[in-house]
Amino acid sequence: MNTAVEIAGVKFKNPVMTASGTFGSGMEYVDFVDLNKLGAVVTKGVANVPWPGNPVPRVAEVYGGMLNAIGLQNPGIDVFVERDLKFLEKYDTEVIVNVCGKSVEDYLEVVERLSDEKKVSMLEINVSCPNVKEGAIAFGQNKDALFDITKRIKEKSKKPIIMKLSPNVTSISEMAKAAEAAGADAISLINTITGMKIDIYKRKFALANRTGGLSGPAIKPVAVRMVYEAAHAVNIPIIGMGGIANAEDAIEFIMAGATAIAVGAMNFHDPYTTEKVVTGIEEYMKKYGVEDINDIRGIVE
Amino acid sequence: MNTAVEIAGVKFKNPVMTASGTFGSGMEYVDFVDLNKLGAVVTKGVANVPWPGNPVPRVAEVYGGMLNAIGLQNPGIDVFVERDLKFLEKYDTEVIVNVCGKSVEDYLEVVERLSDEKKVSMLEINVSCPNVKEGAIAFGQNKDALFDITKRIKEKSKKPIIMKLSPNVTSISEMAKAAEAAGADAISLINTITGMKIDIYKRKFALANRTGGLSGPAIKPVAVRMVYEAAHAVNIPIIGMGGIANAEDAIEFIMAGATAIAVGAMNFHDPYTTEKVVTGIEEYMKKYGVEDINDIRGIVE
Amino acid sequence: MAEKMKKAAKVLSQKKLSEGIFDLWLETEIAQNVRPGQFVGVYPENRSTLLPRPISICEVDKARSAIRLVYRVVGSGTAEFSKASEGDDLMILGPLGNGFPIDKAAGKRAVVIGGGIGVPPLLETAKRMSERSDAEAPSKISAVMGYRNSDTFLSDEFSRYAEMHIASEDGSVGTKGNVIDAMKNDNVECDVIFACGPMPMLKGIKAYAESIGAKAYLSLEERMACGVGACLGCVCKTKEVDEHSHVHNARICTDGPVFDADTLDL
Amino acid sequence: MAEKMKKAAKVLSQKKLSEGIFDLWLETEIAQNVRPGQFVGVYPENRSTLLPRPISICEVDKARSAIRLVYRVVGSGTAEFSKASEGDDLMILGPLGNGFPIDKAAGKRAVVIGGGIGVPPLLETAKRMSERSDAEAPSKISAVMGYRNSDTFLSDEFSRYAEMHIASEDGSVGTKGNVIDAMKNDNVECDVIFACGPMPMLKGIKAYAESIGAKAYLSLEERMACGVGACLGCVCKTKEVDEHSHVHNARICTDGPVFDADTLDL
Ligand SMILES: Cc1cc2nc3c(=O)[nH]c(=O)nc-3n(C[C@H](O)[C@H](O)[C@H](O)COP(=O)(O)OP(=O)(O)OC[C@H]3O[C@@H](n4cnc5c(N)ncnc54)[C@H](O)[C@@H]3O)c2cc1C
Ligand SMILES: Cc1cc2nc3c(=O)[nH]c(=O)nc-3n(C[C@H](O)[C@H](O)[C@H](O)COP(=O)(O)OP(=O)(O)OC[C@H]3O[C@@H](n4cnc5c(N)ncnc54)[C@H](O)[C@@H]3O)c2cc1C
Ligand SMILES: Cc1cc2nc3c(=O)[nH]c(=O)nc-3n(C[C@H](O)[C@H](O)[C@H](O)COP(=O)(O)O)c2cc1C
Ligand SMILES: Cc1cc2nc3c(=O)[nH]c(=O)nc-3n(C[C@H](O)[C@H](O)[C@H](O)COP(=O)(O)O)c2cc1C
Ligand code: FES
Ligand code: FES
Repeated sequence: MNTAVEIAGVKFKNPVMTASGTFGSGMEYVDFVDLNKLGAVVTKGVANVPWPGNPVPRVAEVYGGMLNAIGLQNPGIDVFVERDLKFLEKYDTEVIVNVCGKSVEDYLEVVERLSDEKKVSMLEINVSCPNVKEGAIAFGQNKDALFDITKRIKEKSKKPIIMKLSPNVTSISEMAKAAEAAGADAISLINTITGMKIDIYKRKFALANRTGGLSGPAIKPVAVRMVYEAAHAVNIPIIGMGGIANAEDAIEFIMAGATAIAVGAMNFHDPYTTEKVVTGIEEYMKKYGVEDINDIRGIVE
Repeated sequence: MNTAVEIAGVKFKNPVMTASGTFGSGMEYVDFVDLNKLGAVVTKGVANVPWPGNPVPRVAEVYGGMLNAIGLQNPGIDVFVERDLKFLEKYDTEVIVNVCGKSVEDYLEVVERLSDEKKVSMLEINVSCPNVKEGAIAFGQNKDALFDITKRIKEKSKKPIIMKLSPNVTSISEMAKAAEAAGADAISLINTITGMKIDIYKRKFALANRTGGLSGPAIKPVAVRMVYEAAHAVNIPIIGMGGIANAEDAIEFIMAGATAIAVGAMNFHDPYTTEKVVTGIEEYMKKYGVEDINDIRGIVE
Repeated sequence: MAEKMKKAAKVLSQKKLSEGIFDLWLETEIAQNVRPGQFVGVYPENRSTLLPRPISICEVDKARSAIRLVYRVVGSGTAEFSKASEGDDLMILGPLGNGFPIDKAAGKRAVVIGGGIGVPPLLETAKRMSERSDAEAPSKISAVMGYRNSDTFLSDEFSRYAEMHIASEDGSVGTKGNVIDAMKNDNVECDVIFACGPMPMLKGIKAYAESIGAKAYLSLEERMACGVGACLGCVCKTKEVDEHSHVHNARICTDGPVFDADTLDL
Repeated sequence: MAEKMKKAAKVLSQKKLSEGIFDLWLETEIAQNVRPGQFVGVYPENRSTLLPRPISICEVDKARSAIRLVYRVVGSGTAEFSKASEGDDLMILGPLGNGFPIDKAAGKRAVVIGGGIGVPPLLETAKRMSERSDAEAPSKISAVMGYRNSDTFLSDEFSRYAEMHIASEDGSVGTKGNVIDAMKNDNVECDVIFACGPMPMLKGIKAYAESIGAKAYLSLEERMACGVGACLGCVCKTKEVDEHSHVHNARICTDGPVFDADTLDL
């Protein structure tokens, strides 16, 4: 039975990853999960310099999910390399570093800084965070800007590049095509969908930032649809995410066309989720006679 | 205490409406709800001729909501006027007719046909149904097309026009502005968000149409955010909907900027929802000393 | 037609009938006005699942104001219901649908045919026919029940009201094969059929009825959202333009679930 | 630090302590390794709400392997918990956070201060200090509890471990006013403060502690998602660049909930 998948020449022992920003750098989940069991750890977004993020409240629970407006708080690339990457070196799992920035130059600085880090398998470029005012999302909602930043990053990066797409667009196919045309090695989707919650008793927004990104099971049907559309629009591999809670959800994304999948908000509901998804996929394969996980990718047409 | 609201000169006894397509023409809910208590009955989309709709399965349950791909099955405008409109004449409530079409001409035919129908207070133009291949959604995802169809309908219609917007767009503000610029009297949002569900055991799409529109509590945060954005982009009134299950949800939409609200999928969970929302709003107003429902509209800035 | 309502119903009893199949009695005023073949929508408590689960009424006990549901556990909703026990409340919506037109069987040889989890609604159907006064009663009532194997749940109860015939896929009980095989094999006399079960069975019955010149009334299944005819989610294809929809579609939840086979385009 | 886990905990008992406030004992192995001021995340069953509810550990009974939670019903999660009864399971995540550094009170005059639903975690704090051997024990333990009115839940239990002082907003018990008013009014001797309660109270305590040259350790609250330091949802502002975040932010769930007041920018 084979659960290994390959993306841009990188081999992952299974298709299960952590969704950026929901798993720290893995450190916070070692009491619950054996990181060696995961296909990859995808780290929280990191910028060229430390970012303080948004004011609190930054998170709010909603029906079947949550809103977040963390605002990409991060300690900056130097601390990240010294501490988080060093921590991850102990583990036999692939590491994908999620990169954020306010300008193309910000992104390029981080990309170059990571190009020679051995432990880093791929870079995931976050051009889709709805919670920071400058940059970021702008690249993710305009196909020309997306093409441009992808191209510039590809020129500089020695690591394969995953472009992380925003669902807050009219056509995900067009965005996926733009990323592919500019040379992206893979795409990941979906980032959060912009939402809002109002406390009618306090007459205030639940989040200091007013809007936040919706994630969790509530968004799964939208995510599956976008993975399917993207898979039919491009030939590069897709990493699917959005509301994955268990192995069945993971397989749904794979059948829609994803090569790998990531678990996000559901880590908060059950910190064991990622490992359970790994085991659950194996059980499904055994039970239904799937020899190779790659055989069911995109099987529902 | 005043719960009445006004949109384009039409006075509604309260802000609670039914979301098109979830309440038939009211007939199917008379065992549960006194239609006289509602602000308005918004009918299922009607076209110039009967439409058979999509193959089954047309509905699928998902976490916190459902997908539908009815495909705008309807008996055509003639039967609608003879039967449904006649039925509604018995009730002391405003009637908003939801209009669909495949071409601008289709829409215009229905609009003209209804222009002299006394019982019809307003027309809601559905340019956002994601479940029909031709027309419809195309108008709702391109601001020039939206402007054009709105303008042409306004030229012909003797009734005030509500443009119903699709959430499947990059910028809801731009779409709202286009509708306003073309003369729309009001806008309503959101229609469903395109989603997909795959049955991993049958290896089939849950819906024959593959994709369907996501509705229910799962989409509420997205809907509230879009109502807020639209309310800050235009000066025409907004009818808000998306996952409303109770009076608290309704008030959340009103505080985000909606003049009226509509209950959709939650009618299926609880057929009494609309009336309960009417009562619940009154209770909230009493308890928190709100004299006029119009006083809390858009109060959270 | 009885007024529809959504109300809490009290669990009077629940027991496991056979592997994965549960037998539930609910106290509800809906019981006072039910026709055989009608169904209710049962709502899970689990707040992530919002739609009612359509379940046929298997039997009615007016005296206790009770209805009986017999259902198979297939997903999260039915799994939850199976855990309810005496005294618990379940929210139900009903009565829904039209039911079997048993008056069409007056003086005729009636056959109720059930396949798998389509068996339950035919119990009340057979019972009601058997209780009719002579003038309205069928001249004969037969029951043909199709099962996968020897787990012939409910079949013993049918024998009170009808002449029993069984088909099993594995041949462990009755005729090996499907319900049509059993009909042929046992020479079941037949003018009017009332049937519920999987689509291939219903298609077979429609063809068989045509071939022997019998009338067939078929109870269909489809995914539902509202259950009351408003959403147009649950349609089936009709031969002629349907009176309500004005297209070749009828709503199973409201115009059905039982249809005259002649009107259907299966 | 004790390993974190998510596990089912059995309800040993639950009772209503006063209006809207519940007193719950849970059997869990987490009890073996808990520090006062730590908390757990309690998960509602309701599947539309997915995040754990942070609730402080009010008391620990190692012998029974049990922790006590005292909480106010404010929303759907706590409403659900309040319905749990003996033998039920609740899923909990813990132990979370750092807890109060009671060793800082060795030989000093310690004051535990609680406001409203901030009172519970100080019970175990006072108890642990009172149980310390002479060398590590505070020279004196006082408790100052602030309430809205005469509903002074838990205060009787504090008097076992500490000299009691009460403030009530409406003046019905103790000093009319807030906890600082009570401290001043009763001349509470104070070198080290451990406090939990609403933000205005904590701000007041920080200022008061500075004014009298006492140390204060404050337990903060914020909306949380993960509870384990991963999501960066629950931060508070720090005076200096935080060691973990490298910005002026610390994670309340992991670096707190208890902070040295001097390090905070409230
Ligand atoms: C008119 C009618 C009468 C029925 N009578 C019975 C009966 O007497 N006994 C019995 O065991 N079953 C009956 N069924 C099937 C029953 O409705 C489904 O098994 C049940 O809805 C499954 O719910 P779940 O939550 O366990 O499954 P899930 O698969 O978790 O349900 C997910 C969604 O799909 C729907 N769904 C799943 N299977 C079906 C199905 N076969 N038909 C319609 N909707 C489905 C559910 O209602 C729910 O909305 C009937 C169906 C219909 C339409
Ligand atoms: C470290 C810490 C310790 C706490 N200890 C206690 C305690 O011992 N006793 C007690 O009664 N309460 C305590 N609280 C507050 C308690 O967490 C909330 O009252 C509870 O989460 C409300 O949940 P709900 O589902 O009933 O309310 P809802 O309003 O329905 O909850 C919706 C969401 O908001 C969150 N939320 C609501 N209020 C708060 C709040 N005040 N703080 C953080 N999150 C909140 C919930 O966790 C949930 O995610 C503590 C909070 C923190 C952060
Ligand atoms: C608290 C939180 C923080 C996140 N931070 C990031 C981030 O730093 N970079 C990024 O690309 N995505 C970030 N995301 C988005 C997730 O990686 C993921 O795309 C999204 O949450 C959808 O998956 P889910 O529904 O499984 O959570 C964050 C999500 C959450 C909930
Ligand atoms: C079964 C179904 C049918 C619908 N049909 C229509 C329609 O005919 N015209 C239309 O404009 N919107 C239609 N809608 C969209 C709803 O009116 C509403 O915009 C959407 O469902 C979001 O609201 P909700 O989450 O409360 O359901 C339909 C929705 C559902 C669930
Ligand atoms: S389920 Fe809505 S029309 Fe039948
Ligand atoms: S709640 Fe996630 S970091 Fe504290």
